[in-house]
Amino acid sequence: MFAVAMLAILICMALLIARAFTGPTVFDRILAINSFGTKTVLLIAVLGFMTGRPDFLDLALVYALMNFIGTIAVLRFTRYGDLSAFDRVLEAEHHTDPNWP
Amino acid sequence: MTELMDVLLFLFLVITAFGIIRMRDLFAAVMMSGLFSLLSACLFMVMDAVDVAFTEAAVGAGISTVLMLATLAITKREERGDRRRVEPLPLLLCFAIGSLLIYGTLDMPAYGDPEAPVHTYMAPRFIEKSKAEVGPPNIVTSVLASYRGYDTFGETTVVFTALVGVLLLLGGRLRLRPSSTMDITMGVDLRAVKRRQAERRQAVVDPSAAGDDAAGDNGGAA
Amino acid sequence: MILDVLSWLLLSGGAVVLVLTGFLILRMPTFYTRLHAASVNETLGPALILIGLALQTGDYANGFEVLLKLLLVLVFLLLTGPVASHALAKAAITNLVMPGQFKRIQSQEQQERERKEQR
Amino acid sequence: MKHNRILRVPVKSLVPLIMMFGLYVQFHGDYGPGGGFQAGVIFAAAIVLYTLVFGLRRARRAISLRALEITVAVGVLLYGSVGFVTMMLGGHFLGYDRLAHDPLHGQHYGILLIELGVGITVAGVITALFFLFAGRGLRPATRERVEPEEDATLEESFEGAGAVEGTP
Repeated sequence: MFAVAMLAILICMALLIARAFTGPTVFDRILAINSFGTKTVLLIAVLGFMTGRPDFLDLALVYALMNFIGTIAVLRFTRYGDLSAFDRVLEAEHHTDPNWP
Repeated sequence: MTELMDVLLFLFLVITAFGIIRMRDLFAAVMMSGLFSLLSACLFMVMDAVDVAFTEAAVGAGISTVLMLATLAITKREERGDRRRVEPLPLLLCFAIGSLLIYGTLDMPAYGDPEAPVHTYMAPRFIEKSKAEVGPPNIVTSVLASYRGYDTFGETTVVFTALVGVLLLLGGRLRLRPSSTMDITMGVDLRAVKRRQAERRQAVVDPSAAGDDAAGDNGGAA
Repeated sequence: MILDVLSWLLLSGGAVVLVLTGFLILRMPTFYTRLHAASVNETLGPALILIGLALQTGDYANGFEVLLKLLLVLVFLLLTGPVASHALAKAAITNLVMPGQFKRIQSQEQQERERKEQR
Repeated sequence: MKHNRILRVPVKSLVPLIMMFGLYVQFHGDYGPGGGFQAGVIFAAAIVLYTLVFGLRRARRAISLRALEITVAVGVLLYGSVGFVTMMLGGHFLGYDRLAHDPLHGQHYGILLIELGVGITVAGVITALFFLFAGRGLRPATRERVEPEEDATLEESFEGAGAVEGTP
């Protein structure tokens, strides 16, 4: 029963890798890699149950977290070309705020 | 099922590696290396090396991608150089060393072989005695922190030294870099955009040129 | 027994969703349609599979802890997946223009420009 | 606060949870996977996430680079001083048996302390590295504020440029 889910996850991974390589735009690649991260989370969860030792779900949580951070960083980069250039936009937005540094 | 998983994950890994080599866009290569890292973390997980998988997931997939992106903002996004030219001498050297390495792996014990030197030298002692000598149920922690405490101290110092080096190179203060890093973003020439904006502003001030400018903008955009 | 059947149904349902949306991500023609498939892939598929796994935790000694962690992973995925999809769509809309949507974005830009000039 | 409200709200609630998860990994390393290094990375990842969404300047106001330098040094010193203390108590360098009456308890305290040292060092180093690398494009805080008029158009200039760029 877990084998079915595992097989589906592996097939989905293959399809996502194909999309990540053929992706015409940058955003297709980001989309594929973001989904791939979710698939690795699922793979770890299902793998734990397949081997009968579901003790390592901390790892799944770390994967989900790191995947999210990576996606946000990549999107910041594509949008502003720099990880800190976003600050200028924020600064312009807050130029009326006296507390803004 | 486990064999199928191993084969498929290794296949994905090899495909990703070749894809990264073939890629000219460095930004895409950074993202693909994130994918590579996720895949290798999965493989560590399948091999039951949980602590290694943890480290790989934490460092490789998230933080190293972020640091690479921060570096990429300082450099260019495209790889330079002509890649169709093949240098014969480096190629020969690579093939020679690669075949030597593969020849060397033939002498290595098979994966999971109980007679392998790794499993007969120190590991049984750690497994037997660590509970009585050190305590924690996770043997990796007891080896890392207690039996190999000097090594871990050295690693911590290495991490510390890395920061000292970066502080010396990049300086503690924020540098003044007006907009040169923005110019290479997404292939958008920001200077041209700014020039156009200035023209537009000029056109608002000077209504006689407004018609021409607006027409020019629309022509460029449509 | 009932839990087993339910869990089996959820797991196979999740598997079907994953494979179908995977094919859609590969085969859909434009970026936004792919994003549509991917957001289903990131929320519905994991939700079905993780709930299916959560129904199996009764067999283990530390079942409650595992159940708690599974639910934590599920909540985290359901929180971050849509946010990431939204950020992706927003970044795509500001940076890249699809064939059918070029006019709309351009008119928005013009509107904003006019608004600023009035100000 | 008109930018990225959808991103800000979940991230704002996630950051403390991630930090707590980092502490869990730090102190649960004896019993499960994890330890000082991983915990430090996760802790730093929370700060990186905050920086990505709320801007570098705001994060640097909360955590100054000077404080990070001190933190990193404190981590390494904590590790080293544990070894020094064990030597003072008559044992080997980093021989934790002497830290308590029972050798097992001593080992426990020793491992806890040095893992804490590793965690503090790694968290500080990664945060500082990110601040330094990401801050390369930023103007210095001491200079007068940039003209708001010019900056207000920056975002739109990106959008406009994107639209021009995307023309077939």
